[in-house]
Amino acid sequence: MTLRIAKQTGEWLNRDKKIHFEFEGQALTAFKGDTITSALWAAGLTVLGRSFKYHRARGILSLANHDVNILVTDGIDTNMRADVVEVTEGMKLSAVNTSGSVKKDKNSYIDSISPLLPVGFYYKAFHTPRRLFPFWENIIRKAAGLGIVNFNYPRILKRKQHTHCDVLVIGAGPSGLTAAYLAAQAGLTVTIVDENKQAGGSLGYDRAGDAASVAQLQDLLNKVTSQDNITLLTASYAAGYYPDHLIPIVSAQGISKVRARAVIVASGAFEQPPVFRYNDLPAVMLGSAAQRLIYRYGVKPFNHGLVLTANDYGYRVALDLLQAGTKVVAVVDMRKAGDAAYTAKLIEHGVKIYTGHCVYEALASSDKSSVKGAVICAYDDKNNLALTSNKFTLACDGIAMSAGWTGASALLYQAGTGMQFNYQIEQFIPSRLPDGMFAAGKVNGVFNLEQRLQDGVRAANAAIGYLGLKAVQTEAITHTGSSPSHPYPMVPHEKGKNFVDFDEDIQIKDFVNAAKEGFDNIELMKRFTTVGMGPSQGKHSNMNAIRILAKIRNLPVEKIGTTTSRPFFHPTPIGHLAGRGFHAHRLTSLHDWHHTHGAVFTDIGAWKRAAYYPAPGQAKQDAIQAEAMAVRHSAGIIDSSSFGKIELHGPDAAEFLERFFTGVYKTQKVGACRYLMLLDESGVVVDDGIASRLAEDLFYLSIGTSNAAAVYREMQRYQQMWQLNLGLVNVTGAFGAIGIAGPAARIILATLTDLDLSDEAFPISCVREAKVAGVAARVIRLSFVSDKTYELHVPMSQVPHVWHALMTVGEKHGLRPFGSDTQRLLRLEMGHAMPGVDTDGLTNPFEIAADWAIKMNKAYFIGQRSLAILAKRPLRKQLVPFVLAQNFAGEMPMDCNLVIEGQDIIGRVTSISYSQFIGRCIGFAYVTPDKTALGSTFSIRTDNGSLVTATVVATPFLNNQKDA
Amino acid sequence: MPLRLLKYALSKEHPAPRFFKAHETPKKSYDVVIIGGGGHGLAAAYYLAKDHGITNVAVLEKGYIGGGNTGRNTTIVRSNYLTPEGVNFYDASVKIYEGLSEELDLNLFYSTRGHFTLAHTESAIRTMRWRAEVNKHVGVESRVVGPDEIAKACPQLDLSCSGQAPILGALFHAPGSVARHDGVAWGYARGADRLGAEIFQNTEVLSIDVKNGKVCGVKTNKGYIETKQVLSAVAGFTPRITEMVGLETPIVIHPLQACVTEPMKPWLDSILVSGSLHVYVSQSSRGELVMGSSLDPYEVHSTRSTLDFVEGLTSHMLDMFPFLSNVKVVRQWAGMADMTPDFAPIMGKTPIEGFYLDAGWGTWGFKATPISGKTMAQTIANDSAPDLIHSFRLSRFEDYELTGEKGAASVGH
Amino acid sequence: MQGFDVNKQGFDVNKIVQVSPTAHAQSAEITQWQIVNDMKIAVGFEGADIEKYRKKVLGVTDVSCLARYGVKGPQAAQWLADHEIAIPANSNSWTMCDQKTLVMRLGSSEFLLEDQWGGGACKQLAADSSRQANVYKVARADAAFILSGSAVLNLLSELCAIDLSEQSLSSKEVVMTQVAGISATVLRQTIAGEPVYRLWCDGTYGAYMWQVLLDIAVELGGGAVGLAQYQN
Amino acid sequence: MKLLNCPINGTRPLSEFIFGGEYRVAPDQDSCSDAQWAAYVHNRNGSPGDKKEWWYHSPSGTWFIAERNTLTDKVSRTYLLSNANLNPALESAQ
Repeated sequence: MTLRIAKQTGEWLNRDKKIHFEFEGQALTAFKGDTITSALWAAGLTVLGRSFKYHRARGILSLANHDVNILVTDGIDTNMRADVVEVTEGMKLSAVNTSGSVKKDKNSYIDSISPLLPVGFYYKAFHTPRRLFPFWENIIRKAAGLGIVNFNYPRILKRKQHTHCDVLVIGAGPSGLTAAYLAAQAGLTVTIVDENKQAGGSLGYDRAGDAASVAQLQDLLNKVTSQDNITLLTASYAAGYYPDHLIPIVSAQGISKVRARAVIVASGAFEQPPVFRYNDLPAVMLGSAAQRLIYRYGVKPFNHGLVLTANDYGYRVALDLLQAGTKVVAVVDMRKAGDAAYTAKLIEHGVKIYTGHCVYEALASSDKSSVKGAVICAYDDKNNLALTSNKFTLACDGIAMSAGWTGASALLYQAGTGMQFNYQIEQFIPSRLPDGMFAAGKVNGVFNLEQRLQDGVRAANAAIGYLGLKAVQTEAITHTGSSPSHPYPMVPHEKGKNFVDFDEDIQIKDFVNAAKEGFDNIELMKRFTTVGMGPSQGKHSNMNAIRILAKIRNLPVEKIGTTTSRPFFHPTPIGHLAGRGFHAHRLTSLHDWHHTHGAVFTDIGAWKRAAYYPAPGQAKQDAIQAEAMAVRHSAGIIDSSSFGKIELHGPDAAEFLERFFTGVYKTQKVGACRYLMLLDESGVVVDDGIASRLAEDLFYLSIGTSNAAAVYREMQRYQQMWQLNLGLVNVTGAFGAIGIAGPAARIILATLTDLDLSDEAFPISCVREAKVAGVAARVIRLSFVSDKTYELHVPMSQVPHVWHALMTVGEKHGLRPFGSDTQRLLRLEMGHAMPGVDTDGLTNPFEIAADWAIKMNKAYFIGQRSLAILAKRPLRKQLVPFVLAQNFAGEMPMDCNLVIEGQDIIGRVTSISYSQFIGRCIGFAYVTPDKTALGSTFSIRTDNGSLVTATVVATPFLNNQKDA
Repeated sequence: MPLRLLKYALSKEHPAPRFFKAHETPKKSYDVVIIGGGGHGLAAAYYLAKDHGITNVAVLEKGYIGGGNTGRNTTIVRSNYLTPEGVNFYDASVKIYEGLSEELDLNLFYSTRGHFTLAHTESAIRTMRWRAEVNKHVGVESRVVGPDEIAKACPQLDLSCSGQAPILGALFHAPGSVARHDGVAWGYARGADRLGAEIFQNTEVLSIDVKNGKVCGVKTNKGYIETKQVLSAVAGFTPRITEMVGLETPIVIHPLQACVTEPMKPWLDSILVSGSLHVYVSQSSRGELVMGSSLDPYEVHSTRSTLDFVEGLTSHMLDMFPFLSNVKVVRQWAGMADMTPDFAPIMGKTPIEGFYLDAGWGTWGFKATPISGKTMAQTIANDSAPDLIHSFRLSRFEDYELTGEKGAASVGH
Repeated sequence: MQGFDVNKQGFDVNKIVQVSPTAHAQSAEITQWQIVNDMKIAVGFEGADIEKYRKKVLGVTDVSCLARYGVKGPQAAQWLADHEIAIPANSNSWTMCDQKTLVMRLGSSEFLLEDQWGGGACKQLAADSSRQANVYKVARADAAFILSGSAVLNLLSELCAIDLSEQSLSSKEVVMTQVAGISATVLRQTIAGEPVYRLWCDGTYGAYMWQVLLDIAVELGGGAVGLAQYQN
Repeated sequence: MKLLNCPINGTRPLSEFIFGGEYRVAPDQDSCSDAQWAAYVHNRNGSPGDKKEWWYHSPSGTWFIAERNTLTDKVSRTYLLSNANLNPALESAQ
C-alpha cells in the first residue's frame, strides 16, 4: 500500500526517473531524488531499523540525519544514513545490527529482558569470579557495535582543499540566505553551506498547508544565485569549529578547509521529541519529519495521524498533514491552550483538539511494526503529572510530535560562545559571541519567520561592520508570542519505555536511577548513562537529559549546564579527513644509480639512503661484509650526500663554533679539519661532525644526516641571541658528498685531480679545494671508515659526474660501492662511536670517554656548566670497545642485548657485528666503571638467554685486533 | 545472565545506593587533603584508608570526579617500559589492575588483549629489543616478534602500511590491556567513600598555606581547611598547584588528543601502537575504534581540539588499515598532560614538609592509577617514599639523575 | 691528469653533464630529454598539441635548468647593486632585471636570482669569486617549476594553506611557505603574456614535488608540459 | 589550525612554525651555584599565563619571539629578538 501522494510544489523528486532497488530482499521502486528512507516509507514499510541496545523496531524520527534509527548497508559500505543517502538504481540494502531480518530480528528478545539490564548494568556484573569475565566479555563484545566493516573496502582518495572567504554562513535557511545576500551586496566574498541537498531550510517544508513560502524561498534563492561573490554549498556540512575561524566543510567529494574572516551561524534548530511510553515505535515521528516527508518527497506520513504537540508548531504540522491527505484524528496539546487562529483553522477542517492533554502511551500494532492507537489523558502541565483517571484511546496509524527545539549550537560552543538559557523560549541561546562570530535565526532564539529574516539582516550588518565596512548596527531581536518549546515535555509512566535517547535506548528511569547512584552531574550522568554518546551525539536527546536532571535535582536548567561540544557535527569519514596524505622524502642525485645497481634503501630522516648493494640472492650480512672487505683490500665508494652541510662565513665564525661546540676552533689552521661535538644545556651529547676551515673567515661543517636540520635551526637561534658578525648558510641540499676509502682510494683519485695527495702534502684531518674530474670540489681527508678516506664535496647536481669518473677509473682497482649499513661496520672496525647509536637521550661525553673532545678551559660552550657539575659526580656507566672470543660460534648477541652480572643489569650492547676482515665479533657496550679496564670481561645475555663473554680491548679494532 | 542482575528486575525501587555521598562543605580540618578527584587522587584516598587506616581524608575536586585525564585517556594499560624501575613500577600496577574489578566490586572491563608496538625502522627494532630484554629480566612478558606473528594477531593490518613504512617487526607485550576509565575513578571513589574519606566535587583549591616550610592548611572556594599533609594529584594542572607553594618543577603542559569512531562489530582484538606513524588504536567494548596520537607540539593549557591532529592520525590509520576509508569519526577530544624532560613521573616528597607530589604523568597516567595511589598513600602514611618510586623523586633533576625512559619515548602511550 | 685515457674508458670526464633533480620522477618512456645549460631536462612528453592543451588547463613544467645565483648578508643588496643588478625595494618581493633575470628578495637580506631565457647575470656573478665582508654566496640547487593553466589555483589549494589567489598574492610578492608539506618559494609571473605561478624547492625534494604536482594535475585534467613549450 | 604572525613573512598557519620553548635568560654560569644551574636547565615556568616564547618559521628560517598567553592561546605580539630594545627583559639577556 503506497503512501506516495501527488507532486508537491518544490519537491526534491524527479518523477520521470524510476529507481529499482531492494531492501531486505524485497524489490521496491522509488523516484530519483528519494532517500532510502523516503522510498521505504512511500512503499509502506515501517520497520526500517533496530535500536543499538534493545533491538527495538525503529522507523523515522527526524528524517534529517539527526538520529540514527535507520542505518543500512549495501554490502560494501556500512552504517549508511538512510535518511539522507539517495537511493540509486540496483541498490541491495539491508539494515545493520540485526540477526535474521529487520522485521524479525532474533536479538529483539533483549528488549523483553531489558529489566535485567538497568542503566550501567555492565559495571555491576560479569566480573566475579574473575576467571569467568572473558566468557561474558566475549558475549558482550559480540553484541557490541552497529555495522560490519568490509575489509575489502577500497582506500578512497578524497580531495582536501584550503579555501578562504570573508564571511562563512553556516545554514542556508531564511536567515542564512538573507545574511549571505546582504554580506555579498557589501562586496564581501561569501560562502554559504547547508547540510541539506537543497537550500531553504524550514522555508521549504514548514508551510502550515499553504504553499506561499515556496515563492518566498525561490525569490531568496534567486537573489543569492545572482551574486557571483557567493558560493553556495549544499549537501555539505560544517564539521567543526577550529581556532581562528577554520571550518572544515565536508561533502561527498571531500573537505574544503575554509578560513573565514567572519562566521555567521544560522544553523537552525533540532526538533526535540516529547517523551512518553513507546514514543520510539515506528510511525511515531517528529512533526518536522512528517513535513519533510510530504514536501521534499511527496510521501504521506500516515493515513490516520494524530498530532501530539506542546507548541504552536504542531498545529502547523496538522495543517500540512491535512494538505497531504492524512486524516488528522486529533491534535493533543500538552498546554492549557494553543494559538487561536490555528485552532480555528483546524476546527474548520473538523480536527478535534484536546488541550491540557498528553499521549500517555502509544499502542503498538499486533506485530509491533507500527502504531494502532494512542492512549490520551489529561496532563497537569505545572506538576508534570499524567492524570490517568479518565484516560481514553484514539485509533491512529501514526503520531507526529512537536514539543520544541534546541539550537544547532555545536559550532558556537566549540568557538567558545557563552550560552545562556532563555526561559521565554526554553532554549540555550548565545549571550557572548567570540570575535568574528555571529548568530542568526532559530539558533539565536528567533523563530517567527519575519523576525528570522530581520535577524539575518542584523547579523550580516554586524559581520560587515566587524570587517571594517559601513553598516547599520541594529538591536538584537527578541522572540514574541508563546514559547516554541515546552519546558518539560515528558510524560511519566510507571512501566517506562519512554525514550529520551534513541541511539542508546535510554529511558527516563535510567536518569533517575543514575542520579540515585550519585551521577547527578550532567557530565557524570552522560558518562554513566551514555546519553548523547551515540553517533547522533545527542542532537535529539541532550536537551531533554538536561531538563530531566534539572527536575531531579530541583534546580533551574542553567544551573545544570551543558556537556562540552566536540567536533564532529556529523560523523566524518576517515578517508575524507585523511585526504591525499603526503609523504615527503629527499633523494640524492645518485638515487637512480643506486637503484639500478640493486641498492637496498633505508630511510634516514626524510632521506632515502643506499644501505648496501646485495648481489642477486645475496644475504644482507654477506653483502655488507663483501663491501667492507673491498674497502679494506682495495677501495669502496659511498654516496654521503645526505650529510648535513653548513657554511659559516665571517670574522666571528670561529668564535661561534667555540661557543656552540665543545672544541677549540680559533687556533684551527686554514686547510685543517677538527672534530665537532654538540651538547644540550644539560650536557647530553646531541650530535657530532667535522669542521673544515676553508679560509680565516669560512668554515664548512659536515654533520650527521638525521639531526642536520635541527642542528642548523639551533645555530640560527643562538646566532639570534649572540648577534655575532657572521652568516650561516645551509648547503645540505646544494652540495653532495662522495666518500672514497681504502688502500686504492688515493691512486684512483689521483687520476682525476692534480691535487697532491701524498701524506706529507695532504695528511689526515685536512681539507683541500681542487678540481676533481673537472669539478670544483672540497676534498676532506678523514679516518672515519678507513685511514685512507677522501670525502669529495661537490655541487649536488655534479655528484653523478664525479661518481661516474671515479667508478670508471676505479674499476681496475676493484673499486665498488658500499652503503650506509656497511659504513656502520667500517666505522666500528675503526672504533668510532656514533651519536644516536652508541648514545641515547641521556648520554654525557664522559660516559663515552670523549673527555678529549671537551675543552673545559674555554670561556663558554653549550653544556659546559652542566659538565662541570657532572664531572663531580660518580660515573655510572661507560662505553667500552669489546671483542668476543676468537672464532666464537654461539648465538650471536645483538644490539641492545643486556650486560648481566648475577641478577643485575650492568649495561647494554650498543653496537655489535662480526667483522670478516678482523675475523672476530667486535662491538661497543655500556658497562659499570669497574669493568672498563683493558682486558676485563663481562657477560652479554643473548635473546635466547645464553651468556656470552666479552673482553674489553683498545680501539681501533682494526689495528689491535687484526690477527690478535 | 548473572543472577546479581535479577534484583534490578525484581525490585520496584532501583536498589543501587549512591556510589559516594554528596558532601557539600568540608570540615574544619582533615589529617590529609588530596587535591584532585581523578583516578590517582581517589586511589590514594582509598589506599590511605584501606592500607593505613587513615580515613580523616578530604578529596577536593574542582569539577566532577574523573573529569580530567582519567576520563580523557585511551585506557591502555601496559608495563613494557625501558628502565627496570619503570617496568617494576608499571608491572605492579598491572598486577593490581588484574584483580581490581573484584576488589572494588565494579566491572572495570579490564580486558587483556595483547599490545603490539610496531617497528618500521631498524633503529625502532633496536629500541624494542632493549625494552624486551629489560622486560624479560624483570619478569614481564615482552618480546620482539616478526611480521608473521603480527599478521596472525591482526590479519587486517596492511604490513606494508600502503608502501609508506613497511612493518619490520614489533614489540609484543602480552599483558597489554584496556579498561573502562570512568569505572576506575568511580570504583575508587566508592571504595574511599565507604571507608570514610570525604569527596567534594566543585571544590577548588585557591591557595595552600605554608608556614616555615610546613604545610598547615588549604583555602578553597568552600572555606578554609586545616591540614598538615597535602597531596597534589592534578595532572594537567600541577604547575598551578606547585606555584601556590612556590615549588619549581620541570613540568610543562601539552595537550594530548584522541578521537573515536562510530561503533562497528568488533574486529580489532589487539592494541596497536606505531611510533613512526604516531598512532595508537584499540577497539572498545562498545565497538568504537579509540585512537590517539602524539602530543601537541606546543604548550597550551586547554583541551581544545585541532584539525591537524585528526587529519594526521586518520591519514596514518589509512596507511595501516586502507579499508577504513568510509568509517566515520564521531568525536575528538583532548586532555592536558604534565610533561617531564625524562618522560617519567614525579612522585613523593618535596622540599615543603607535608606537601606531596603525584605529577608529571605525561601520557601514561591511567595505567599507573592503582600503583600511584598505593605508593602515594604509603608515602603520606610514613612520610617517606617507598623504594618502588625512589627514581621518580623530584630531586633527581637537581642531581642530574634523570630516568632513562627517554629512549623509549618515540613509542609512548 | 696522470695516466688516464678518457676515450678508452668511454666516459668523457671533461664533459660535465648534470641531471634535473626531478628526473627520477619522470617516466623514462615518454620523456624527451635535451641538455640545457649543461643540465639534462625534460623538453617534451606526449607531444606539442597535448602539452599545449595541458598548459591551458593545468601544466607542470620543470625549469630547474635555469641558472640561479644566491647571495645573502648585510651588504648583499649593495654588492648586487655594484654589479648593476636591479633589486626589489621591499622584503619578500621580486623584480625583473633587464627583462632577463628574475631577482627575488627573500626576507630582507637574502637574494635569489634566476636567469630567464637569454639571461646571463647569474653566470657573470658566479664568475666573480672575490669574497667580501658581509656578503655570503648561497650555493643553490633548486628544483624549479612553472605551473600554468586555468585550474592552477585548485592544485595550489590542495598543497598550500595560504591564499595564493590574485586578490591576496600581489603581482610582485614572493612567499616562502609550505607546499605539499615542504618549504618552498612561490610567486606569480607572466611568461609570454601568460600568467603562471613559479615554484622553487630544495632540489633533493624535486622528484617528490614533481610527483605530487603531477598526480593532482592529472586528476584535474592537466599534466606534464615539457620545457620546449617555453623555449622561444 | 591556528594562525601566527611571523614578523618577516606575515600571518601563516601554525603548521609552518616550530615551537622553540619559553624564552629564558640563563644565570651567569660562572657565579651561579650548581643548584641554580640545575634548576635553570631542568625547571620550567609551567603555570599558565603570558609568556615570551621562541617560534621558528621553517620555510624562511626565521626565529622570533611571540608573546602568548598559554591559557587562552592568544598571541599579543611577535618580533625579532634583535628588536629587543623594546623589551628591557630581553635587553638584559643580550
